[in-house]
Amino acid sequence: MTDVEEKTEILMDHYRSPHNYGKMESPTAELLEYNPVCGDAVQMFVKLKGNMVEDVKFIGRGCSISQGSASMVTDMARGKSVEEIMGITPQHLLNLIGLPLGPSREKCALLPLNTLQKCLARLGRENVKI
Amino acid sequence: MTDVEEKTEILMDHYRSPHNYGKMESPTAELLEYNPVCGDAVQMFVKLKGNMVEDVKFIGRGCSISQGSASMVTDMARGKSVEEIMGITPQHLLNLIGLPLGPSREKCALLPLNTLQKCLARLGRENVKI
Amino acid sequence: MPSWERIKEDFPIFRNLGSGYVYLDSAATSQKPMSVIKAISDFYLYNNSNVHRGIYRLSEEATEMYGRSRENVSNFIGSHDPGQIVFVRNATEALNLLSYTLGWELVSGDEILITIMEHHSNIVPWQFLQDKGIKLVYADIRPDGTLDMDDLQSKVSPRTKILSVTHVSNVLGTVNPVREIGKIAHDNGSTFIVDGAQSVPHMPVNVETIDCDFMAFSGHKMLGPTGIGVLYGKRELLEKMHPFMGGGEMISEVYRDHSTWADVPEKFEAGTPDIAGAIGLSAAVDYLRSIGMDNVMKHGRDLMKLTFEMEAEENIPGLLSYGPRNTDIRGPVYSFSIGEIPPFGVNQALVDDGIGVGTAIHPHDVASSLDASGIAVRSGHHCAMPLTHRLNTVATTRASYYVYNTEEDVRRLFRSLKRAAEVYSK
Amino acid sequence: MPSWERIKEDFPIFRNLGSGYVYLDSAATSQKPMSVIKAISDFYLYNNSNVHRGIYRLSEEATEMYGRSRENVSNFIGSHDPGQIVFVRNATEALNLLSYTLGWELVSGDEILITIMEHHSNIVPWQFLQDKGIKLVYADIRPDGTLDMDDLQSKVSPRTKILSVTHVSNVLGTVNPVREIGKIAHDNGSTFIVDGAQSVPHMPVNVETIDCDFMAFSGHKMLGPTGIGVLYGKRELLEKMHPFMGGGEMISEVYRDHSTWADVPEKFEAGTPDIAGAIGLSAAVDYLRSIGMDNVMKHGRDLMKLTFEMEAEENIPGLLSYGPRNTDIRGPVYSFSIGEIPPFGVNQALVDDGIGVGTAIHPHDVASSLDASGIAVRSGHHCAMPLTHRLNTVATTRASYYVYNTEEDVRRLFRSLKRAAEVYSK
Ligand SMILES: Cc1ncc(COP(=O)(O)O)c(C=O)c1O
Ligand SMILES: Cc1ncc(COP(=O)(O)O)c(C=O)c1O
Repeated sequence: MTDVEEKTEILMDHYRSPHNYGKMESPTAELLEYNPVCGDAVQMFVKLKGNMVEDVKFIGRGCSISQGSASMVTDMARGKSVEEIMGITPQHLLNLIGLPLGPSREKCALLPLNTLQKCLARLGRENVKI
Repeated sequence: MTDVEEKTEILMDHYRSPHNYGKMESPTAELLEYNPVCGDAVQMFVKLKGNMVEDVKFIGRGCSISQGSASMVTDMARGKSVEEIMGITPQHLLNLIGLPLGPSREKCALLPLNTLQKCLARLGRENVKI
Repeated sequence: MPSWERIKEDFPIFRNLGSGYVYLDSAATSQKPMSVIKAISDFYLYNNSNVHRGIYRLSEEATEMYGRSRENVSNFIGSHDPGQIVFVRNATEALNLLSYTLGWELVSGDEILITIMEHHSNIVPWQFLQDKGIKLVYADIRPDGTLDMDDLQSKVSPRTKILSVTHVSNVLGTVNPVREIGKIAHDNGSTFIVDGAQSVPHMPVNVETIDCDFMAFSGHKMLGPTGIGVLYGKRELLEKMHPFMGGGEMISEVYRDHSTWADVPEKFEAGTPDIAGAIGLSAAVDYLRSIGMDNVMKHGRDLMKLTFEMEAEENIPGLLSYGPRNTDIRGPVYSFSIGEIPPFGVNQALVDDGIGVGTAIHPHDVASSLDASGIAVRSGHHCAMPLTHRLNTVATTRASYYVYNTEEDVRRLFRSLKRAAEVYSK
Repeated sequence: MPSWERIKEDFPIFRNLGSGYVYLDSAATSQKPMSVIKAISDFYLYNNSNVHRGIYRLSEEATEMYGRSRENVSNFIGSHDPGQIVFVRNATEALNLLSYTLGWELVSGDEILITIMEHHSNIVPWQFLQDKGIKLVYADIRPDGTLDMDDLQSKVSPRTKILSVTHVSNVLGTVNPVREIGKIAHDNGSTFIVDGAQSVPHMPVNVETIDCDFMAFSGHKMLGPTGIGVLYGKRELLEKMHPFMGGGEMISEVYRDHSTWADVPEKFEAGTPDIAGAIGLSAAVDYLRSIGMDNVMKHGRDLMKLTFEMEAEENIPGLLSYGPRNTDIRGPVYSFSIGEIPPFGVNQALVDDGIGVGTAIHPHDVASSLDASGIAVRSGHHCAMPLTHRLNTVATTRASYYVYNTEEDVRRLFRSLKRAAEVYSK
């Protein structure tokens, strides 16, 4: 199995059996973002304990890249501090996915990370005690 | 001497020593036409006797093609009937000049013929007895 | 009938990409035969200079070549007068030219009637006029993907100043009855515009038979280069219109406070034109003519017939394709979904019943998966969002055919689709 | 310093036309090096497909090549952000884009200040706005052919909303002090536009040093293909502006009654762009960079110096040339008359003092005569009628130089001019 095939398998596993899928009761914050052009949509739910992400879940619809990436992003986020999550670069996520995505599909891959970061940034802005 | 060289000589002779150059006293009709883009200008004077061109003269300014052509056109017109002159085609004049003129310079070559024909056409329209 | 395998050899990109490469995105842009590529190079190698007013040999030659290209395109679409051919960048510019110049004459309350199957290029330029109080009206389609002529007829009114329709839909493949629509427009005193971007490349088109007032199309979709397109317009209309862009070439005289215009078509060609592009387009026209547009059309229909056969044969779960099944009124465009993916909007909520929508496979995944098998298809809204929404989806996958496609290409498409459906099904 | 004889060999047209051919019309359009011709062919041979949204490899490659071309052009003119580079057909379209989009914001009484030395492309688009009550004001030139800065300064007023000037005159060769003019514009709160059609090809140009708000130029005058040009604009201004043309690629979303726009620069690129043209332009930029723009500029100045020397040496009767003699503020453009040929207008009468005007030789005759010796020059108003009239003439002959011209070309020009003057003198 080549590296790309392996990475494809990993992403497809996330897509077919996503981790952290489902709504969350009374999250600290939640946000729904979507791309009207392709219909990809991701809703992120975060529960914070102090500054740490205690729990994170998502629901969504869309292509394998956007949904597989959402599953991977939630895995990655759990247990991290808000600052750590805000510091995750798009390139870091793309490397984790590890597939040669063209510019169009990079947008799909980045939607979940953008949604999560926006969600947390908004928390900060709204001066919610975190 | 090639044919083109010979034709060039003929045209240049007309340009340097134009035939029928000068104003005419009390012509039957006269008309000034010019091309504002290159400044070529030709004024034609015609004296008719009945339906025949008894005399034709011109004055003008411009390039060798427009002025040489004016000289040739006046030579050609003298003694012809109005109908005959109206029947001269642009191609006939271009053949007479006999030089490979590009589309830009064809305009120069045809200005005198156009002026003469317009001048005569106007006569007809204005119902001047001819 | 020409040999389509032989014809494919005229397109050097297939040699270079590997003979197994299946290009099914000609509705977006076509590949180019060697004769077109060579016509462009040759211009730069032997004839390059600016057109108009140059009185040296090289410039006169270039001017003549540019003029002959115009004549050639004029003949190709059955226009008797090359002065009716305006060279623009693409169909989009042609339609914008019309929206600006015809728009000057419109007033609040006037209506422009288009159809729901239009490409964005025949929608957005007209939307620009809404600020002036001009109303944009859409004729609907029938369930089979054909234009609803009753609906169209019912939306024609004395306020309808312009009726602008696509000849062939770039999503549904529907060939619209433009002669009939033109008659409706003219009976109503409306200006009739045809977007020929998907028809001129694929079937014999005669603007005088259609009796349209204007037609727009792009060179790059008909084997020609990028950067060149055409606006056909009836001479008397072009002559009446205000120019679109101002500058060199399009003027007769310029004074400090006013200018006079050159004759049509130059009046609409401001600045140095895409000379090499026009010459390349002319070479494309020659190439198409050498095949024969009847043959080009027949080949497209044959591939569509095979497509419908393969569709039935492979019977891919959830596969839903759009547009009329009658290949006599169908361009070589095949759009489909695997499972339903309705649009998602600002007021909607996501449900947590699992990823995706039912067993749907997103068109992006379909396209990526086909790409991995060396098959190029397009996925998305195909620059026709209102239609895509009308079909109650957010995106489709589209395979489109042209002269270099073969029956084997169609078979490979369906074999690969079947595999993709298995891989992505959950 | 590069070998200019060697450089000429990169331009295959000179091999094909015969090495004796002297092309002196680069201000109209330049010849193309092999690398540019090959970049265009190669795109069609290996990479051709449409850009944006395609998610198959070929389309992604084409999109990337198109984007890299944009970056390359951006770097070339010193813009730090490729989003500030809009691909258009030519300088003319760039200026029309501005006249339409900036024009939307102008109201009756507003003024646009240009100069009398503008090309029609920087005049006519602004004249279109006169219907709205907008006034077009012209800054004059000094007797030496430089811009009259005092006159310009005196014509700047609170009503001056736009100041648009050419960087280098295509007739006089004058290099205008654009940094200084930009300061005047910005101190006055006016938008500052530079027509770089004759500067970007011939000298190092840095839009951020100049601090212009917009700059327009054409690919075909800088060794690139026809059909591609550039509008540079400051990002924050482009973002605020209404789009110019509507259609595919320039939208984000389209609904029946409204649309949202793509980000800049795509917002201004409606429809399929001239992809091959942009790639060809990028190859031209690479080629110019390999010579070095300082060297390109120096070569132009050297040829101008030789021109002035030859002019003095040959001392052709009646020869009158235009523009500044200081080659530090002079592009490689040499316009001249032989004898005076004042404009002829509707209210004038012809005099019968012999043909022609004194001993003048009409520029058309000069050009034809030079053409017969294999020298291509342009004659006419050079798309600058107001300037031509300001110089009290109706037409001039223009020789213009570029990287493939040599000192021998200049010498041949003057030898042939001398002969022409003898043949046509009476
Ligand atoms: C100063 C100047 N501006 C604008 C233009 C127009 O260029 P284009 O015809 O490529 O649009 C030219 C070229 O003729 C020019 O010299
Ligand atoms: C029906 C239709 N109209 C207009 C266009 C726009 O063509 P272009 O992008 O070449 O301007 C297209 C191509 O996408 C099309 O399919």
